[in-house]
Amino acid sequence: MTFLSYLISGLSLGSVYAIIALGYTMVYGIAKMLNFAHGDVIMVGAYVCFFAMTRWGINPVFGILLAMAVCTVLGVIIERLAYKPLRAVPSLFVLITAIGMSYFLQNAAQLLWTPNPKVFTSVVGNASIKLFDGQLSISVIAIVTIAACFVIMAVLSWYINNTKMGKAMRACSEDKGAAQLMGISVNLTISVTFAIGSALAAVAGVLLCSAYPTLMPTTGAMPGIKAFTAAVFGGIGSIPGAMIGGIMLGIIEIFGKGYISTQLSDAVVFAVLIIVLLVKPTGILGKQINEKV
Amino acid sequence: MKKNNIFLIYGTVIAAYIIIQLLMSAGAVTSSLRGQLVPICAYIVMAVSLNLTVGVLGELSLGHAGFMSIGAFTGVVACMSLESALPPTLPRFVISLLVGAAFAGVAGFLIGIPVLRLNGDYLAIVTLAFGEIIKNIINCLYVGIDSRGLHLSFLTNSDALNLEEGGTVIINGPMGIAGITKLSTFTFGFALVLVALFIVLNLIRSRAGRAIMALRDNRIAAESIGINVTKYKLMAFVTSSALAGAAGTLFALNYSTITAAKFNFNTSILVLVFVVLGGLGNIWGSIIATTVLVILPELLREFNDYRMLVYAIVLILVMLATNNATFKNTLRELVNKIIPEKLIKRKEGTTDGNS
Amino acid sequence: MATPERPDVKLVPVPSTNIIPERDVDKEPILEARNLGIDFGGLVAVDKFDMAIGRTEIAGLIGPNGAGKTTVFNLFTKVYQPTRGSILLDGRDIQNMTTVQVNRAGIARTFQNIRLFGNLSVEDNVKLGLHNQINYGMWTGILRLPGYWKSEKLMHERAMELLSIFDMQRYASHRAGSLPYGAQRRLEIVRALATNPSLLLLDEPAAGMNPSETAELMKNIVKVRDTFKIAILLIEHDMNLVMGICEGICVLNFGKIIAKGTPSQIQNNPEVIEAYLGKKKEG
Amino acid sequence: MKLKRIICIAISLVLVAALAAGCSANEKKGESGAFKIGGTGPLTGVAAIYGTAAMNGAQIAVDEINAMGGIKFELKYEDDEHDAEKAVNAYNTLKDWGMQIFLGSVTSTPAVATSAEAFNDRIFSLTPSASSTDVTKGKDNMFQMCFADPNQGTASAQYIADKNLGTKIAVIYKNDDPYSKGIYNTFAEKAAELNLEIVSTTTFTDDSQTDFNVQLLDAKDKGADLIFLPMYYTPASLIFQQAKAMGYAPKYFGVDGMDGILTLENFDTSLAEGVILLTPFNADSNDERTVNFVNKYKELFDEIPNQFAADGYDCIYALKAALEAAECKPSMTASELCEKLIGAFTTMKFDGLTGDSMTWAANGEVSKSPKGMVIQNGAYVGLD
Repeated sequence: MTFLSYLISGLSLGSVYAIIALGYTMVYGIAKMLNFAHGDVIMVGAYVCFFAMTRWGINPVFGILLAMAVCTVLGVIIERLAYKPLRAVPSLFVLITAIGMSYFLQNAAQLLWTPNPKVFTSVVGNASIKLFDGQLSISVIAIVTIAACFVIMAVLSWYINNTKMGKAMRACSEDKGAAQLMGISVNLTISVTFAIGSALAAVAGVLLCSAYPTLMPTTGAMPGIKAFTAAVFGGIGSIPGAMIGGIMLGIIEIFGKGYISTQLSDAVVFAVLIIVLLVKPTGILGKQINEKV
Repeated sequence: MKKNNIFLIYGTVIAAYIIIQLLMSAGAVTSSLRGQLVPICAYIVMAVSLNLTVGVLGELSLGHAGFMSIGAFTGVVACMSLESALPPTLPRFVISLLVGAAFAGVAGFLIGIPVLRLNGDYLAIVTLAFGEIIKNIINCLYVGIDSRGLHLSFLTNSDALNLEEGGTVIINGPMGIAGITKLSTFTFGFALVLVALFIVLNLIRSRAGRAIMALRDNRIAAESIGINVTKYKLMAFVTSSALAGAAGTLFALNYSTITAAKFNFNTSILVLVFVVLGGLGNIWGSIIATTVLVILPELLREFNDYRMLVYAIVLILVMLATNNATFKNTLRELVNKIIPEKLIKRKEGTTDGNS
Repeated sequence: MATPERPDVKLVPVPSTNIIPERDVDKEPILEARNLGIDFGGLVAVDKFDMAIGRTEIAGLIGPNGAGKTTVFNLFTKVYQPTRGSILLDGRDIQNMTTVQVNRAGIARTFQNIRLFGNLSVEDNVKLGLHNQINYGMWTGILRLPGYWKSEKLMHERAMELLSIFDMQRYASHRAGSLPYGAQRRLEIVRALATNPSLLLLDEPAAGMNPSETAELMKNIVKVRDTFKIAILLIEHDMNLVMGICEGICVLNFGKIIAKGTPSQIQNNPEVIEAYLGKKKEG
Repeated sequence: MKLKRIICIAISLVLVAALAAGCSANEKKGESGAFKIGGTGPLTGVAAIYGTAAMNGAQIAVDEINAMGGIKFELKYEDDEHDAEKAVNAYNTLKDWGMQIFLGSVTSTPAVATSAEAFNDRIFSLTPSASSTDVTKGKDNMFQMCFADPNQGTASAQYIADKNLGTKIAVIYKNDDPYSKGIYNTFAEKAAELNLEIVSTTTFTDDSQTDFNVQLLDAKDKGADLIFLPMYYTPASLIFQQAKAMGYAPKYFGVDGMDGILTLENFDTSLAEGVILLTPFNADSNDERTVNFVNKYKELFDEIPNQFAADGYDCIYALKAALEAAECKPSMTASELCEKLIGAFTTMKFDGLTGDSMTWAANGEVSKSPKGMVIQNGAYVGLD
């Protein structure tokens, strides 16, 4: 029973990581950059939804939609202002700009919304389902998160494989120059990628804060790093990989706490990550790219 | 890197040291700046050593603070255990630095063997992971000393050390080390910077350094001419971690307390920002960027709450300004308008630091 | 185009089915490949590859695009591990060697898509070739011990000497990546030579060169062979170069050898003509 | 690369200019007739809430005192980002400003670093809330307004034993936080002494403070009926929520860091129903001074003050009392003030928001009685 409880906690935590990782991996796949500000876009999304729900009394569904809209615009603006001018230089330089953007968002949020934590009202309430005479309880938000994660992954995979824009994205991810020559607007494609990634970030923010309801300007930072780890774990650039990586990471974290030591759980998570990467150097689902000699 | 640039680096660093010493003896240096001299030196060593991994070897490391941490804790333990046996500060300081560097170097070696088999972002994430593991382990580590010697305990608390009466706890888990006697001075820090520069610059301009740079430029070609990839990757990585360890000791011995939490991912990123902003492989750039970026947040105290916001904006703008062609041209025109061409040319002669 | 003077060479068989120039026959071939083959997944990239190269032979490996020529080079230098067969370098099996060890054992190569150390100077590129020839330790370098000064001086002299073969001393302090294309190809050859090989593999050395540069290159390849007394195997599409300086030629198509022989034998081989020009229509 | 060089030069020039500007500001004394008080605390970053609260509380006290006439204060707070290195920088900046009395640092790790500096510089310090014993250890001019960690641990264990609050106790503490770990250590010691049974001890860190299911399950499986939570209220709020979701309802016992949980914006206070905590400050108290302070704080900062704010407020009043008792003048140097204040603090009694008749021992620790509070219907109710 304890095992099942752990598993469910792990799944629930993991699916939050997975949704964040989806945004990371998508942007990485197309723009080939680690968008370190992604975690902070999540935080902005959660704040927007929080204010919509508690201060303005908007229905949670519209709250999420509003958060997605705001984050989409924010994501596109960030890309245009900070990342696009650096598209020609090595990705390490963009990484530093992304870090600067992350600092910016955190500090702007602190000035706008004060550093005091706020308690997020879960968008689906705090109910839970009790099984086995109440020995096992699964919170509704965990189920919603896991379901959302699967739906998002499925929709994203479909979108990328079947729509015109999805094909353009795959083309850009392979070779931007060639894509441009084929008449694909690289700028538009990358903007759309950032828009989708940021909209996902808003959803992730709402779900993260529904499951773990503390909202602060630094709320997105740690889940952001964990999700980045998850994305690499699964094979960065791969959408199913991000999902598997996120869920695995959540489960390992909870099992590490439960069966090894709560003091060493972070070390356990990262040790497993290292071992996996040593066995599969490009992550669980990452493509092995051999350099042609 | 041209020969006269090397002398310029040494020359400027020494000149900066002399000027600051003169100003200090004249009482013209604020406490604020005086307090930052040692951390600046420590961060310069960090940046120069990270540049060896990121700029010269060409592998992104996101866990450099982990080595700083190992150096800081082992160095301070050495320093505190030797306190009674070796009262004079200079030899004790030097031994502590060496201990810090040695432990960090060994850790670099052990971590480097698996890590350096990976490539690109995967290597970066594994260095990040090791940095976090080091932090987590030190948080659970208890070290004490009594007349019987050093005692070590893991995952418990300081009582488990079973110290004799009069023994002292040195590393107390998450509380880290408190009550450190400050040994680091600006002069020690400056000397360490010179040593680090000496090691890194001479390494780069020698047979081994060429091999390391060859790996960065083209690993396959390097193998084809018989260069042992693992050996030289490890050499760069271990040298880099050992120097980071020494920087950690210098840093820790400047404060009365250190905790493992200080050397987290953010510190690794901070040093990486110094390196990237200063220019990959450009040692001179690392020195300048570190100095500017360490002092900058202190200068921005005038902005109060907006301080870190302004810092973030400056960071983004500098990245754009130095790397985007359109941005560069606009800025150049602006600069040309403000400063007469002649002046720029003259100044260039004195600050040519790019390789 | 001027073809350099070349004495007629008679190719003679060595044990197994290979042929090498008569003057080298009393010595063991520098390299002998026996029944070599490699598969990528299910694809047979190279199969039943037999070849011997004489100690001082200039040999050619030709064939249409995608025939597997570069793959053969990658097998010789152990970038790929062969699926079948064996490679004997100077009589020693290189089965368990790595790329690095193969180079130390005596094979140096250039690359089809130039692989220089672009951010380093031309001189440093050559010094890197000398890496295993002139040796001193890391700390000797850092501490600038006498060994450093002595070795570096020696390296500099050797590097300049090698550069002078292709008349490139004036480029010594240039960034390798900033050289013109032809000069980059020549620098790659110099760098390979610096590793003191007994067999030099050149992958399309004349690609991108104009006729006068190619003629110069031909002279220099022969000069290198004569000066260093080494064997050279080259992949090349420029038939003037191949027919002009190669003694033995091996033709590869779809990963298999379809002909071996002297230039004149190859020129008249119907299978080779077919491989290059396509099958003649029947009837 | 030309441009980079120009930027380098430009920045270097700015730095030199700033350095020169700094020189002219150096070594100013309180010529305006006010005592210059400086303090450092996290005003940005994760711990910003504590730093801003202490700063705001202190500022209210300073404004009140300045309005009264008599002693005048000038207060300057610098950001230390909850980091020892930045705290020392902030401290040095305050020294350049001409600080005569130091309010210490708000959080423990930075306070250990700045108190060592203040000890060497002979600047008197009184920290509002840095509770680690390392802050005061071996420093005669370092005083605390809050309980030291060990006192909280022992007091909590004693309280639980005296009131017979639980038989099987679980502890969840934050392993990378000196405050949390410090209280846990002494709690465990005292609990063993009092024969309290600790059945489950689990931890979390900064990196893993979202999911507490494992810790709660462990406590539940081992049948704990009371969970001791030596931590700040932000993670505690998550613990309450997750325990409720899994249908686990033990008693909770918190320490002073738990104070503030009721002021969390949008917090469902029913989750904290029945939580017992030892805290020196109660924002709902009917005490006239407290009401006055809380109202002012709400008016100025639009928030209900927490214990940090009250500590900051008390610090300023305690300093006022001590300065008056020792007949200090703003024209005195920092080290003169230091000696006089040490004398005054070890002999005086002080009534503040966070306790009545507080006294200070020579080692800098405060003696005041923690109040046992229980949360009922979304408000604190005194237990005694």
